[in-house]
Amino acid sequence: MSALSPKSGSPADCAVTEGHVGLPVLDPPPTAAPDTGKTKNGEWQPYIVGFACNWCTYAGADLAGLSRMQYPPNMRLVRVPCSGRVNPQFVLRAFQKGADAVLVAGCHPGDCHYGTGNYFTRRRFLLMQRLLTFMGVDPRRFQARWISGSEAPKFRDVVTELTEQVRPLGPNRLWREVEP
Amino acid sequence: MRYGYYPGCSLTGTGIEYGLSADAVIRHLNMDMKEIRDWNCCGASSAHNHDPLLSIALPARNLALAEQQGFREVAVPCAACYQRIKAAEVAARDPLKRREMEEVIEEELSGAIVARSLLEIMVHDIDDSALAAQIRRPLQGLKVACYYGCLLVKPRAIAMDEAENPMTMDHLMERLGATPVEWGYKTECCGGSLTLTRPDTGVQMTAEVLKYAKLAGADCVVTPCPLCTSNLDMRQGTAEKKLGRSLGLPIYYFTELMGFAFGLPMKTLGLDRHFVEATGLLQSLPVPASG
Amino acid sequence: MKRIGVFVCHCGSNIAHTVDCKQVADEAAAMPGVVHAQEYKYMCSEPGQVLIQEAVKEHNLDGYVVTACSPRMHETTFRKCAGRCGLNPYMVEQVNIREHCSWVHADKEAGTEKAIDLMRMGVAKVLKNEPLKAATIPMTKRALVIGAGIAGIQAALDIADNGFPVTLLDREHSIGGRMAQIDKTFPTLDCSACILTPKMVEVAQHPNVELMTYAEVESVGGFIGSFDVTIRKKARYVDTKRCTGCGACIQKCPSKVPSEFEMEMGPRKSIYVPFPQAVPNKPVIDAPHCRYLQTGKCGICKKICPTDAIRFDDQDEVVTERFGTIVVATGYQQFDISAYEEYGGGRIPDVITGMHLERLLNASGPTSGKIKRPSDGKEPKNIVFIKCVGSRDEAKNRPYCSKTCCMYVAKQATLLKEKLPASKSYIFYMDVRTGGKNYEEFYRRTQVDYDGHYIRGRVSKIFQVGDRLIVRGDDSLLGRPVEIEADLVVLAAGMDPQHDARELARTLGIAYDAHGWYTEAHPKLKPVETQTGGIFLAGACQGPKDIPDSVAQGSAAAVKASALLTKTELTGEPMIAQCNEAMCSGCGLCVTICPYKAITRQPKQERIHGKMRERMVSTINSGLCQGCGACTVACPSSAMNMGGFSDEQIMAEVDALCQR
Amino acid sequence: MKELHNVNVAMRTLARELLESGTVAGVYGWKKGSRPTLTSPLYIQDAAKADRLAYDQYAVSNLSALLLDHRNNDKKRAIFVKGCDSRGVVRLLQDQQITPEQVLVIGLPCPGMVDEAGSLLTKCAECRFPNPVMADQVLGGVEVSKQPSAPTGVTAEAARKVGVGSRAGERMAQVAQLEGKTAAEKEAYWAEQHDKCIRCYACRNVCPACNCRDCIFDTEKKGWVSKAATSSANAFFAITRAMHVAGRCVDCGECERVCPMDIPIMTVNRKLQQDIEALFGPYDAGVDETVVPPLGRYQTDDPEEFL
Repeated sequence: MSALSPKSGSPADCAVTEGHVGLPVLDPPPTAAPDTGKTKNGEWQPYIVGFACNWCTYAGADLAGLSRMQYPPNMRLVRVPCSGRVNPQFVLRAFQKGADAVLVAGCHPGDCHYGTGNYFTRRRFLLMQRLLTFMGVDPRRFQARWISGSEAPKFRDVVTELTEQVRPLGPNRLWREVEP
Repeated sequence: MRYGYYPGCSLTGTGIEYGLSADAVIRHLNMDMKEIRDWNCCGASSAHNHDPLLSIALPARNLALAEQQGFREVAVPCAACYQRIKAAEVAARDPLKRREMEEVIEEELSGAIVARSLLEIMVHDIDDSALAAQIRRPLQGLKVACYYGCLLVKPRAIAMDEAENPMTMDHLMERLGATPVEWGYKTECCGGSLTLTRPDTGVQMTAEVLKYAKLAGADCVVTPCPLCTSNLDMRQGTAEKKLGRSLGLPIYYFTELMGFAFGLPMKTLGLDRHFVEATGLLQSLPVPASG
Repeated sequence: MKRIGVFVCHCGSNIAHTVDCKQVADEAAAMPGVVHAQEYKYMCSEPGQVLIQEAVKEHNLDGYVVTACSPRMHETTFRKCAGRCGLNPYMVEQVNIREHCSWVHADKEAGTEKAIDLMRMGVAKVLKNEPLKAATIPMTKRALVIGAGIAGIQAALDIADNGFPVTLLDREHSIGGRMAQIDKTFPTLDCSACILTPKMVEVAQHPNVELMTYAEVESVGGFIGSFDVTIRKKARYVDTKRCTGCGACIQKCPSKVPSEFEMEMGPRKSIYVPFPQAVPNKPVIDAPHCRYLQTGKCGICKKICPTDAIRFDDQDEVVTERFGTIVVATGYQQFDISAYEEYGGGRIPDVITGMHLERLLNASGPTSGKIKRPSDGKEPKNIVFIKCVGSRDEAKNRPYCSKTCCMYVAKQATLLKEKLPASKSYIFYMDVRTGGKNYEEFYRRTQVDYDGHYIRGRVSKIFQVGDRLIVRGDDSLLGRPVEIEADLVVLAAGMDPQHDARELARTLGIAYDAHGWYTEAHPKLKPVETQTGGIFLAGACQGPKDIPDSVAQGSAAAVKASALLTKTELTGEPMIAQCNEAMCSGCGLCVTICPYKAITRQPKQERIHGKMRERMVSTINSGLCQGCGACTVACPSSAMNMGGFSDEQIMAEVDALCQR
Repeated sequence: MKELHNVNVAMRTLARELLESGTVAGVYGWKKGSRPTLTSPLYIQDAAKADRLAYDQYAVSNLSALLLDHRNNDKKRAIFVKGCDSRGVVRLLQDQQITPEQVLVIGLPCPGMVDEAGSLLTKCAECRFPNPVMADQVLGGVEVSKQPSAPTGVTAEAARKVGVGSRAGERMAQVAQLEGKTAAEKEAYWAEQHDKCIRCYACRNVCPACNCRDCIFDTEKKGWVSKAATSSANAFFAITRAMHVAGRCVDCGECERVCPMDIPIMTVNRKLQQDIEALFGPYDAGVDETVVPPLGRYQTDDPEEFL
């Protein structure tokens, strides 16, 4: 039972607000969706979606390339103008669609190309991280990092660490959409 | 306001005049001030050289006792005691430190109790008109050098006034009718801790303070600190030898001058207990027309 | 469905070496929507671009993806390429299979697999792309320069010389700023007024310059291209059109006030010009000190004025004018030494600041250039300078270096020695910082030729004994205390932002740092720009600066401002926020989060339940929006979206990456 | 309830006067329902119907979200509020969905709401704001207070007796209990809860913080989430709803009360409240409309964990 029960009245008294009380939809029993991560030499590989701001982290990743740094090929970067553009719903979407982990990365607070964007990012994802942990998500599966345009080694290390942190956790099935 | 009074050890010993005059003034002003029962050493001058935890735990026990006895503020006349007790108060604002202190003293601390020097209480809590009403013998024409010493104003976290140019006592003296002189040695070291270990250096520092008070045209020095007074009063003779000139500067506690201005007997205030003769100067002040 | 092309670049062997480009192209060709996929050695080369353009025409493409290097490198190239073959440039996406793939993954199989994923992501995105067009905003061909010190004067002159009208505004009633108060300038020792006054006259007489002195900015609305600036012109009580500046009124005025210009070391009248070479050289009445305005008695100035220019009933006038661009050159104020109680906190008359000494040195100053100390007018013999007063001092919340003090102290010590050969200057310093052309040489001369006695260490205390000042400090090179009996102490007070700098910054909508210095858009590459489009910085309002730096920045800001003024309209950023007004509930969560104040709530007329109703919706100013996307996340109903990085596009990318 | 007799009389009189004088176009209050233990929402536009108004310890519904029906209407509506309801009104004012001119807020003393069996609702035992945080008028001697306070007005004594606010310090108990579980236990717990959801959106409809004109769960165009009540989509809904009201939830507990599937929605809201306070400092949503909600502002020295 919840903290705020018991209820007074029947659910019908919310009809005043025209709530749509419907019958529960009967789902087919969930079947596990195929894992996104592919196996290489029989070993499962984590699949990670990263959101990177155009001005810092994406540039940091470019610099890692220019410097020919090597890191695991497990992350795919989605370019966004600012980490403040990353809607928490994108993160959920990635988990739904099969990502094993999600990274949000942007400029260090104070260095935002748009002045203040990442301050909001910080508040938003500090909170979301705690909420997801509360709901049983392993905190290693959702991380945020500040990586500047000059921090190529840091970008390499973050990708490497994240990959290695997620590997022992195995494929994420929580909230994974069930194949129709 | 009810104050818990923490007399400390000096006020019955080397600083007896401070003890006597403070008692007399507090009683005269009808202030609600009660001695904290079962108080212990504040730890000044030795504890903080040995053990940081001890140095805040000792005074913390006094704060805890004061809280238990229903006080929200502790009035501390001695500058050295003030500094230690204030340091404990500041430390107790940090919950972690507070827990540590509580463990050592086996008493609870709320972290809300405040330590204040008797000087600031006299200046800030007694309003002008109430003070003026008590004055029978204004200190007309008395030029005083207000000497604060270091303990009330350093370090910043515990300071009751500005460290470079404190004014609290100057304001009090003005209200008593005296003229505070402008001088540069208000908070210079009196040589306190060197008087026993390096007497030559210590006396040199005492002498500097007295010299500049004299140069500024002061008739006397007024202090809120028993340690400073000991040095300036007791060692004035040695200082005179060092300087090669006579000074003849009486050293008063601010409470003595308050008591004198209120018309209290000199003996009650301990004015007869000084090393440098202290009654003559006050007696020479013009007597106000009766009425 | 859109017809999409995919162009896979080999980048020589940079990509092809570790990514199987053919496989990427083959996978692309098999994707729904992709009607053409092709590889080429160098897509960014001229032949590569021709190849793309031909494919667009041949296959009637609606958009394309280039899998190549970083979009930070060539996105503009491939967008322009699309523009040349009639495709909207924003129907192009570039995905990065070089920096993010071939260069960082030696394993060709893994690299190819990742490249294919990234290609799919690009295709999924471009399928959701919409053509975008940059909005244009009109440019008002007129500039405002706030602050008429040397930086502002230079900026105004340069803008005017470029042929654009410019208004030069100052809150004082003469232009000139701090430089007018300074006696001589380092390192050349030419007289400050001699080099400044010609500029003051030049700017005042320039046909493109309008002077607006004794005026303050009250509010600023609008945005780049059309700032609506409300200005309060303070009452002068003197009709400037009639006044000839003869000065008869000043002579006869019976009321004396300490002169601010002379650092209160000399008097001025209640009707006054701040200094003899003032521009405009017409007096104003200082109302709080005017006998007539306070008591109704006197009025001598009115009686004596030969042109009847006195107007006791004058009122402040508030005007609103439109400018296309604004240069902020509001300068600095000298640090207030009262914070240093150990140096007397301003209570000791013979402890003065650097600016006081400038006035004492100056031939038109309160002592006619004779060095007389303020307390008793005696000529000082021992002079102590203390540097870094209000600079490099964490305890006073001034951690920064004020940059000019080392040099002005050297200059003042030199000038003192010239004027008083028997005097001796002692200079307490922390470090001597003389970066600048001929600066170090000048400092050496002060030491060697002018007997400047430099002591490395801080002064702990200054106090008065009789008419001498005892200065106690330490000499940290010799490791011992020093005591100097001085006649005069000069505190090299540092620079502070103007006391109301923050207020003006908020009015203008520009950023400032923890101390109140205005923040440039980029510390290296955009030194005179602000985060707010169309507003530029010049001089010490951005941080401590000497005269040459201020002048250089004034010119730099003028170039930036002029570059805008040459345009008749400005092209905005095409990838900006878009509000779906039908969904917007007008809650304003996006308004507070927008760093550019680009979103406002505006009324929208709408037919609801058969009646015309008005409701508030968020409206984006396309001139101000820079496309950060913060608003899109603040909006719970997703009414706020963003061109080029829409919710739909990003979701499609996520889906494409995951659904393999 | 005898303490409220005079309040009921005053409510009806006031409503009648307000409608007759044309001061307001409508009045939101409660009426007695089909059972003695049911007091349900009532909206009247006709002064003659003012006598139907009733208020007692069963008037649990928060009416504030109903004001959204008139958000683009110039006419004024009166609304009766308990302490918790008043925060909903502040929510709507701060979110600029209504203007102060559009609403006349009448504060009522709260005796503490009880269930059919007569025991105090948990949310009332945990209540910190039993008095209206804003009101244009008050009845029954209740005092307006923007601070957490003890019940005031004619029902103060009754409220104290039944224990209104007595467990305010334990509001986070359920959150703490869940936080103590292992990740697997949490996952299982919430999977069970999310699986129950039938996506009726009653929680959203009753919520004064869910005041979007178009809810993203209603617009298909963007395709944020499927309409189907699958585990995945339900979790997306639950978390997204929580993030949208984070820092804005006024703690009225209506979402959970109206949930036909007994999903502990307030536990999620409370978890966010707790973390917001710990991370960004004390904040009570819907109390002071001049303070921007925590996710709409920042401090440069906010906690830093993303280094």
